[in-house]
Amino acid sequence: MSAEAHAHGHADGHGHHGHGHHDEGFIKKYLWSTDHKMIGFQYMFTGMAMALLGGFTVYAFRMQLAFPGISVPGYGRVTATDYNALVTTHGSVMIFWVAMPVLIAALGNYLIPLMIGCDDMVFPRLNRLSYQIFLISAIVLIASFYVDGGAFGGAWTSYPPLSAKAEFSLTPKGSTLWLLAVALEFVAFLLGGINFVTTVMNSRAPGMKMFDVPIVVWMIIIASILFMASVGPLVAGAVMLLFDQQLGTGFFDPAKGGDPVLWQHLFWFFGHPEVYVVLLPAMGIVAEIITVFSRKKLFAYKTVLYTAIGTGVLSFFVWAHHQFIAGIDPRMANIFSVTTLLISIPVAEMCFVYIATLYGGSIRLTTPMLWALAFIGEFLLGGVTGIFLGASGADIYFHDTYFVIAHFHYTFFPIAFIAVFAAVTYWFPKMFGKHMNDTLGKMHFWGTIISFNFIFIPLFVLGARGDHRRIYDYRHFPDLMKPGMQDLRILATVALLVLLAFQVVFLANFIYSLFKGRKAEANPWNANTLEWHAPSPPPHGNFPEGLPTVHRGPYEYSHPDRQDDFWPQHLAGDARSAQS
Amino acid sequence: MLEHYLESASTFSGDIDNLIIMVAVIVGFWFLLAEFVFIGLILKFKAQPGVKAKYVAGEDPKEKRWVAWPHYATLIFDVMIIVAAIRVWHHVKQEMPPADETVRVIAQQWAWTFVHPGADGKLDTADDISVVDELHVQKDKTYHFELLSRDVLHSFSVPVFRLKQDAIPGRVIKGWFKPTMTGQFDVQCTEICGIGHGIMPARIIIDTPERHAQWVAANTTGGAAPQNAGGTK
Amino acid sequence: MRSVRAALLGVVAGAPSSALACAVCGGAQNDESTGVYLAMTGVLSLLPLALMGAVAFWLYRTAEAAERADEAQRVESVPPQVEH
Amino acid sequence: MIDALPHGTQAPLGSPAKRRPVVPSAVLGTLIFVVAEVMFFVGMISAFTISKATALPGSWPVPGQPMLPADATALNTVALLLSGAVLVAAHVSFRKGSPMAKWLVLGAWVLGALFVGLQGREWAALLSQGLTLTSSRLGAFFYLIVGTHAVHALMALVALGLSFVSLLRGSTSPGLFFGAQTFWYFVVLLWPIIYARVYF
Repeated sequence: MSAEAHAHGHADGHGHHGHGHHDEGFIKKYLWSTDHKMIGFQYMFTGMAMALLGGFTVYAFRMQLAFPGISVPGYGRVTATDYNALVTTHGSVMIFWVAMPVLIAALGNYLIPLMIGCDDMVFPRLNRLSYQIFLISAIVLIASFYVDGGAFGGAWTSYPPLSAKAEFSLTPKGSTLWLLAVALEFVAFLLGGINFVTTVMNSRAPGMKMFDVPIVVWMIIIASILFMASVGPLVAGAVMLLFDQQLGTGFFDPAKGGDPVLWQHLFWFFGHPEVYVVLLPAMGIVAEIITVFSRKKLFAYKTVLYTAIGTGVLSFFVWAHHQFIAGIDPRMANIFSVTTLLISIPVAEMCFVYIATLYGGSIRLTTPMLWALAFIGEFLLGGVTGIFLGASGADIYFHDTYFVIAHFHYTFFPIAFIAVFAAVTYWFPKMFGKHMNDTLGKMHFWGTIISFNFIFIPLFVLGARGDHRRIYDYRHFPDLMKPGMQDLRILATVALLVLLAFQVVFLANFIYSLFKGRKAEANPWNANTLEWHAPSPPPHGNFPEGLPTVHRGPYEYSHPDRQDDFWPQHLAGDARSAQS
Repeated sequence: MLEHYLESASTFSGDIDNLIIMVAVIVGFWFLLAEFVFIGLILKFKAQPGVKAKYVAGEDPKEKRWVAWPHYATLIFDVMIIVAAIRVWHHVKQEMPPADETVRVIAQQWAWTFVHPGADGKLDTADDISVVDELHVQKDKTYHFELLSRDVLHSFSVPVFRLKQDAIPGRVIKGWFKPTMTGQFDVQCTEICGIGHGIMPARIIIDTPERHAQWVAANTTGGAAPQNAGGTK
Repeated sequence: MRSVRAALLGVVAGAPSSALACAVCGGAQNDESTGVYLAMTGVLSLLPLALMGAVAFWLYRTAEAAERADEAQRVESVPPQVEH
Repeated sequence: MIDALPHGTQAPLGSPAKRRPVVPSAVLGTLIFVVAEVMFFVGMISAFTISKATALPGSWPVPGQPMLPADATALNTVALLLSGAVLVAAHVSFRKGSPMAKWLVLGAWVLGALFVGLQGREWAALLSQGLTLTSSRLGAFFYLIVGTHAVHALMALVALGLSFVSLLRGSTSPGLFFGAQTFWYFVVLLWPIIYARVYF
């Protein structure tokens, strides 16, 4: 590997700085690696660390909402300034530094080369650079907490003029660092995305045709393409906003002839496809898991693929629904209301296909399967509540209330956590060569799912009763302190505490299984896709017996002509005829 | 459903509530049906020793109809919701019935200033009544509002009217409402506007025509400079 | 789909020409701005699809051509046999 | 650009031959990057278009600000387009294995450098006439859009220069050359659009 040799030479060149040989090995292996699996782990662990930050911020501000004015254990009193910074950080961290890196970067990096049967990404050094930029972006974000004025508190949407002028936001440095962090993060994923698409195009195992690629790989590719096609205008907007903040230009400043709506125009052009950028990989993970654990061929593979592409295409036409009441031409709302409701069709169809896949199966309720099924069950509620917001007339009332919050948490929580837990529990044996503890896994599952619903169902009710977003103390609003409303806020917060407590079970299980887990064989789930052909964990280069050749599609479970109920993609045999 | 929790105090709030209920019924039915089928399939097809799963590719039109029919149903119900939603939207946001009176709503960090036209019913005259954080209107009269912002984005939201509109600095945004009941209710700012976003509550006071006239008379003494009738606190 | 298209056309064309609660067209702004926002919305939405579509189509064509060339080569050089 | 030599060109020992890439990875990677870049520029240009159209009557063109020298810039435009054409010729002769290729690349590089130089002179003149980043919206958008294009042109010139050096050394791996070409065509073809939208 030229890249390896290069990295090694580089490390040797710096050897005289006093690091021992052992240290170099460690750095080369874990920190300066170009191996796609290691970069995937780096993304995953960074994402998990950032999830702790996101979890801590939500703990602090939910405590303030339920018990206004108390000194939150571990944080202290939450002032109005703190509250804004906390919700902003929670939103941006959970989307940009948890969902994106874990779902796309970590799983994409780890799975794509293994699932398409090659030894590494096409541009391994670009891949390493991508992670390094991502790490810097996370550090910049965290640094913004410690500068004068504190972290940015203008919400993750960062609407100017609030975000553009220090005299409005009162966080002169925090806003710039936040913007810089987001921009860097986009660059990182841009590099990653280029790598994913090129790799899948050029490095697939011999014999792997378009419809032999596992759905999760397709989904990550479509998501990467969506991301790359939509991020440009936002980066342009970010540069303009940065100029406004630091150089005194007036792109978004009405006093200088600028237009604040312009930012929303650029932001939501990216902001909405972003939802599908994280949704599609989650959908892909679920497809892999439900087929394995119901021992069924995926119902209508091509339909899933086409609905994913259709979702991607439509996602470029729905974004202005975030601006219904934001001062755009009201006639535009009509068009976007139509497109928004239309996008429910491919997404609903994907859910129908997954439900249909269960029909006639032999369903094993293992921990990953429970997570995957929970994803479908919970995501359905997130999806249908979106209809209320897409219907322009109803959105007049629901816009910027807790109903919106509850709605998108019913989509994002399944995406960023339920699907990720499904993926981690499913691929853990492959990643680390050990089995996770099943009892702890099931305990974690039930604790998380039940408390999750107890957080957000109350928020639907609160939103319908008029609670608006980003308010640190509802005692200022007499109509929002009617009997029962504070009880619902307390219920949601208590459920959140339970949910956070159950994550300790997961972390304990993860660490325990990493060291003490039962050893896993190469293919513990009897799955078909190529990554299970590699040893667990796969060595550098992935397939020591040589790169596999693909003979059939990825979902040939319970084939009538076969004794076994699975038929791995790499096994030779006359299967092409059986496939069609 | 909603008026049980939150008063319905404008001519269009009932329309919005009905739309929400219609969506809730349609969506709720399909949601429950999907969950029912989903959980039913999981329970019915739990793994049993010696029973092999069926081999269904799902590419055959006969099999595909199991997803195609729900798909058509989704489309039909989507169209129904779209038509209803756009009718309401058109009524609330696109058409403006002729105004009996116009008020000016000025948002700034972090307070509302409401400019009432006073006894002559016209803005920008000497008897305008400017009040911080209190909007005085009367029942059964059509109001237009002119929404302005002095600094950042704000959003003028009156939950009992089911009304919400962002304020944008540099622009004058117009809208309307017609109160149908008397009382005092919250006015919220629903767009994050900085540190004081959470302490930007105002009240809307809807009076009978007689009491409103009294309030106007009481506040136009002198009739020269606009005066401040005090905030909520 | 036809009803949807009709509804779409209806809401765009049938809307009153002066939407009074319009933030973009109201105030001191001139009338062009609404059209420009709409046009730029269209450009932003359609362009990435066109670009990605073009790249995907080109790749698809190239891949197909390469596959055909491979196939032709295999037929020429190797007698028919079972792989592995 | 960073991985001049795609990783996939060397198969590990004992594995079957890798499938031949349909399109060289460097080209495909650059192409995807270019699509993202096009959207980046379109974001700025659409912002400029909206900003121009929503200007108050009488405030555009901005009073007291110099007009952009559209006529003089036509020369720059011609230099850049010519450079693109020369690079196409270089590609053709590279495919034929002709030694002319590297000199054509150099020619394209010189024409590109000429474009950047002329742009620099124009900026200096405009700055001295009082058009700055903060003087007006026109200035802000002009320096933002044209400046971003100039940064891309410089990046592309570096890549093109590197591929000239590697051609001069007789390198057989065309990855860098193809990637640099893709990026340079992007810079060249984007310019007329910017020229038409911003200068007029």
